Amino acid sequence: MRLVDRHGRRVGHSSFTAPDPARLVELHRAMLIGRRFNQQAGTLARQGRLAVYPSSTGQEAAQVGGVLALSDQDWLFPTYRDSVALVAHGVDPVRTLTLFRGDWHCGYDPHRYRCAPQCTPLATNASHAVGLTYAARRKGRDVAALAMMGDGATSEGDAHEAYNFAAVWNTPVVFLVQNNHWAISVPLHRQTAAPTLAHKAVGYGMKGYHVDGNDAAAVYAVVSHALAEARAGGGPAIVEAVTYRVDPHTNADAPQRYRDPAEVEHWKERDPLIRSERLIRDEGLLGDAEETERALAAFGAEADAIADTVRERLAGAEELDPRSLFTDVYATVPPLLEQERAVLADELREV
Amino acid sequence: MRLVDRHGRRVGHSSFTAPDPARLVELHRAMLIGRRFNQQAGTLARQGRLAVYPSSTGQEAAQVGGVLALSDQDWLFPTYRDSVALVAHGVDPVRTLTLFRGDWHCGYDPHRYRCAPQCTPLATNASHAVGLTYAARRKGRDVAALAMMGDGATSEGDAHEAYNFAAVWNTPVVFLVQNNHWAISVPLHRQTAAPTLAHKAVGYGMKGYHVDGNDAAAVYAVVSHALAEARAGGGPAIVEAVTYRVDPHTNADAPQRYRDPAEVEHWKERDPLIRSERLIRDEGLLGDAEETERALAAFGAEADAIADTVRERLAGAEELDPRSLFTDVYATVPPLLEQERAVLADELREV
Amino acid sequence: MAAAPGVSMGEALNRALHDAIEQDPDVLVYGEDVGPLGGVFRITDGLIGEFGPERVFDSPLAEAGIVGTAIGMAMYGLRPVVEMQFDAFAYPAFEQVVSHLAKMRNRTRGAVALPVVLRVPYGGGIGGVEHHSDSSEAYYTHTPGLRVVTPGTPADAYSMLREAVECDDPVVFLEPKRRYWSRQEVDLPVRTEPMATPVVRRPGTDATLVTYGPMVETALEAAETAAAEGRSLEVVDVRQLAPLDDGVVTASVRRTGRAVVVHEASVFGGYGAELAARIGERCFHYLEAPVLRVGGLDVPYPPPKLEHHHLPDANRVLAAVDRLQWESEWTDDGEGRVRP
Amino acid sequence: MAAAPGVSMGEALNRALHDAIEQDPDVLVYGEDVGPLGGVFRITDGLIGEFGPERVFDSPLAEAGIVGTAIGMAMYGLRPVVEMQFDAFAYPAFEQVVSHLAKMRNRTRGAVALPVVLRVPYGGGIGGVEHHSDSSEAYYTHTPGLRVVTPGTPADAYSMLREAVECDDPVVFLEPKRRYWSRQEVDLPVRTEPMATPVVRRPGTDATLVTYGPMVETALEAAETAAAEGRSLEVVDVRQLAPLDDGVVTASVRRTGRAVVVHEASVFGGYGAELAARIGERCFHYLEAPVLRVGGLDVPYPPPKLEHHHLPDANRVLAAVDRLQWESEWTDDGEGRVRP
Ligand SMILES: Cc1ncc(C[n+]2csc(CCOP(=O)(O)OP(=O)(O)O)c2C)c(N)n1
Ligand SMILES: Cc1ncc(C[n+]2csc(CCOP(=O)(O)OP(=O)(O)O)c2C)c(N)n1
Ligand SMILES: [Mg+2]
Ligand SMILES: [Mg+2]
Repeated sequence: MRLVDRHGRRVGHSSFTAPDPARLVELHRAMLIGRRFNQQAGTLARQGRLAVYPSSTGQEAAQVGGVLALSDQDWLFPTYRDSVALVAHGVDPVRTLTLFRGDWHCGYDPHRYRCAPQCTPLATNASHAVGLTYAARRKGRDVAALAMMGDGATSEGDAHEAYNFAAVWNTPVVFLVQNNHWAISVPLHRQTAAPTLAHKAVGYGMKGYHVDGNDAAAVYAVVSHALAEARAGGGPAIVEAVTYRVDPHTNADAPQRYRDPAEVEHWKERDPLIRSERLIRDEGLLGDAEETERALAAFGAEADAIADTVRERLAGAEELDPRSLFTDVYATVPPLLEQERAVLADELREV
Repeated sequence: MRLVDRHGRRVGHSSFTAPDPARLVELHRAMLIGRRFNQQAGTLARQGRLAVYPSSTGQEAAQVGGVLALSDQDWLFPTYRDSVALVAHGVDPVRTLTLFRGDWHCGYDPHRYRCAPQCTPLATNASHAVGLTYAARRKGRDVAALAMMGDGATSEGDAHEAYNFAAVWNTPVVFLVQNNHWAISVPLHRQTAAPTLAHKAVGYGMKGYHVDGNDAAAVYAVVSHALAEARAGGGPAIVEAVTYRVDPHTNADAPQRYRDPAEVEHWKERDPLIRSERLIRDEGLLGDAEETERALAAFGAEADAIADTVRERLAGAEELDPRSLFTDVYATVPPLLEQERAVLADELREV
Repeated sequence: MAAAPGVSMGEALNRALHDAIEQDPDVLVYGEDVGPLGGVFRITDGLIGEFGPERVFDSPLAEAGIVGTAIGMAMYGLRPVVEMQFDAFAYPAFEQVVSHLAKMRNRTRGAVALPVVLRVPYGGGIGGVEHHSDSSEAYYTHTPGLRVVTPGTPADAYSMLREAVECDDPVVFLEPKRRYWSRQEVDLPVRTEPMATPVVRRPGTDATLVTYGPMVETALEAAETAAAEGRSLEVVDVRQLAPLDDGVVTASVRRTGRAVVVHEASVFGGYGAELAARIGERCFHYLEAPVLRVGGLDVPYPPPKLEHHHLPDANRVLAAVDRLQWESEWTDDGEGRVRP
Repeated sequence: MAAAPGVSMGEALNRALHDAIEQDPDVLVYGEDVGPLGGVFRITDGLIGEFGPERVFDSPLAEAGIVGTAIGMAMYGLRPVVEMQFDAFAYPAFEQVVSHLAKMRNRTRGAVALPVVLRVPYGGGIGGVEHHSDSSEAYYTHTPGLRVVTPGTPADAYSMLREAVECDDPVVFLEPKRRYWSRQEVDLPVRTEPMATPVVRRPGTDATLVTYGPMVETALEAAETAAAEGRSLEVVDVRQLAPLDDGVVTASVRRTGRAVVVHEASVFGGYGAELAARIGERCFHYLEAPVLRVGGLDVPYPPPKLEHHHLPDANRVLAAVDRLQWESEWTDDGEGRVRP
């Protein structure tokens, strides 16, 4: 499924229509912010100011397209790869990096942002999304969820169990699978023999959608549709967004060991930002040529500003109190942890 | 897919043909033995001579049809429900009951019978079948495997992972799912929203077959076909055999709590033995009426004899040496276990 | 048939679930076969009938999925009580338990609490075939963030399960399945001591038996026999295994000077190692004899016909008590061991 | 760039895999990213190039599937060596490990051996984000049927991995990931003491440090510092954690009269509890002071910037040694604890 091709030209589709111009512009703007964010975080990682960063450069359309389709009360269940999705969802960009900076595990209050912690154990977040939407429905709230996972993660038993629970309980979850062709060094054909990952939906009695993941308009349209269906009781769905991880798995990765640079070049030509910018220009979605330049420059400046703020705010060291290690293990600090806290305080005094 | 209907009449099928008459008779004979075995074991369980017995009455066609399709070098990976399959596979009937009698965990040498231990943790045996056939192929042996599981077990992550490994590695495994409509007290519609369990194959790029599991001819034909394809490199397959668990889950179960006796009656009319006997009679597969009576009576006598032998051999208590508890934990008994063995010997002397 | 006197542990648990569901609309019960069947041990008997399938229901058969969805529900304010059908069938959920259930509060600096109760019938003694009798407590007690509790009496079963459901921490609620049928005279509802505190089940002066769950009865039986033989054993029921409040245990052993730790699990690396190590450290100057451990053999759980060799009974406990170097009877063999 | 002198633990492990694959056609290596990438820690570096994808390959991303298929392969005579990418990512395989890998030999009365090696890079100290630094040994050591081993030096890493591959029992081979880069002068191939036997890494007379894996270096560092301060510490490296051959440990503590058990894992319910309980029992009459345990805090593994507070270092070990009631300095506070 594709609505905008790599040259920015619209492609007709029988069941889906592209979002309206304002939304197309909004998608582009969010991708631009995401791209700059990825670059900034990558730089910080190279400088050692983040412990690690898993970049999603090249995947901005899949993340932004999925997240912008959420309604105000909906929840996001992201992975470590999805910082751009979090930013688009409204999470404070600096707080999406708390994990990678090593300050704490989750940098934000999940309730405040309707966003679960970035999940590292693969596919384990998917059943959380099922449970949360089940609970919300029971409480009479119209809450859907977007559960994100990679192509590799679909091989895990947890993915299977979550799909199945969602389908049997008919909970409003859309599973957004970013098929970026690689699970670290393992290519998709060593991960599955299925025609597409969207085909997995068949085995759960769900709908599966196979979408050009570098076409933000298509991802947005399909996820919106799937969310609306799910919300209306039509059942959960799998959306496979076919995209590509242009950067290494993380800054610690060595992609030259396992993939051909030509493959990366191939995908760079399909960059989601190129096509959305072309569409905007060709169709004049931001007005005439001059207005367009000005607006795009403003977006660029906004993206730069966000990236700059992130850099600056990360420069100030967060105050990390080692006593906080004991605070939130249990609802109240049990006696043994009180003792350990006292011992640690002694140790720290001695140093 | 069905080749013989519940009245014992053949049903034409475009891609599958029924096995030859000798094989049809063999299937019937094995089912008869299986049915009597189920009855005998059930009786022994009611008498307290088995700790527990999960009967497969009503499922004989699925088990026998699947197992008789195996070649001499092939392996069987059964569950606790599959004693009849083991017996048809050639495992000493008494030794299939060792587990349920509580003498030991596995009563037979898996290598001798090319049969893994009866597996209780659901779906966990499936990946073993994948690994074993992978290994055999690497050693240049033409070994396929039949991995058995129930409808409920397909919900487990282990089922998913095994299907996927088999498909990606292209190992010759046929996953035989006995859909007996219940996982203890949980009906199929609370287990999956898929049109059929065979549809699950799609998500792995495998073939899926949906078969009347009370039609031994059909199960045999489909499993044979799937094994041949898998052996020839055509990939693994899921065969869903639709059948019914006529007895309680085990003798400790209380099915009146969760299912309508009318449902059981409905299925009893579809008993696999009724239809195979009708076919044999109607088509004269065992000769004229008199020859047929004689032959069927002989099968009945053989089945009774096997059941009697089981009862008698189980009457003689097996010698259980508590020191054997320590023998096969590791390849050699480590010092700590030697000490424990000595302590236990002391305890036993004191009693 | 006249009802047996008192309340069985199974009935107490059933009543606790009943009352919890009744009193808090956010409580719900699900798992494998907990609906119309009432669970394979009937602990959820009648609940679906009384409260309907919105509150009590059967889920698909997948333990990681059960725990994962419970985590998600708890994130949105429900209080799910989920059942793992048997100890060994909780292992598929191990990643969800260790990597999420135990850690979510800590990961989110307290923003997300997970008031989930994971009910696990555990331990042997019921003649179950393989994988139905594991004592898996040590896997959970070494996992910070989990509360691990196990009742030893029907009254505690009721009270602790109510407390577990009310607790804002995830609770691994280990039910000693062989004691489901043990009865006690008690009026429900009852509230016993807070679950975080060990209790002295029987006072004594000569040695302390430290135990929990299925072995509480066994230890009391041993103490009874010992009393008849003139030896006074104190029995401490730990109840909440983690996080442990070791004050009661320490005080008891300092008083008696001797301790035997008793559990059903294999001794090696079992929870009893923690108790013994801790007693050894905290009571060093009070100990008249080494702290001994009595437990299951260090072998996979045996088949039904051999399980009685594995399971500690009162005799095995008393044999250990006899080895506690009662001066008049024992001398050191020079090897750190002491023989009569 | 001149190569650093000696062999790193990572190189030793790589060479061990290399030699094992070369010498036995039944050995094969698979898991996540062990092929062209050479593993995220490069322990399988170069192996696929040398031996081809029939012997070394990447599997689908599913740990239970990896262990389950390895079990099946071993049933048919192969000797799979599989990698779990990090400690916490072995949890999805927990059921396969506990219910099958550990028990298959016993279930089949010895008919089916499972010579599988499960390589698990474990522990912290590398600045990893959550779920990348668990010390999960206690989960395995409490599971009869598994051999659980962990090397503390490059030479042992080579030798023990070779032995693990040759061993007919399933081996959980725990690799102290923070020591992958630790170097030692050694000529490979080398065979050290059999892995089942603990070794004295450094002799001493005043107290014994009992440790393993990543803490061997730390303990040796502590012993070095103590020596400079006039205190002679013996360091015992346990190596095979289960089944444990406790003779060397017992003999050492009986000689020195004092013991500190050191590991990285959280103390509560950790493997150190077994060591401490066992020493307390076997060395009771030889102990001059309680057996102390030094380990990680009883909290979920902290984020990178705080992990140094969690991880025991030589100072924390020495602080424990100081609390071993050296007569001249200490007096009992009447509470079983002793304060200067
Ligand atoms: C259960 C589990 N196993 C292994 C890992 C280690 N790991 C981290 S990312 C990754 C690859 C994931 O690939 P994919 O799902 O395609 O996501 P991507 O990184 O491409 O976004 C692996 C193996 C993990 N995080 N969790
Ligand atoms: C991992 C696991 N979870 C739970 C159980 C308990 N249990 C035993 S049989 C069963 C139902 C299985 O249903 P199904 O797969 O349909 O097989 P059937 O018994 O109908 O043959 C359950 C839940 C188990 N054996 N293993
Ligand atoms: Mg990927
Ligand atoms: Mg079934």
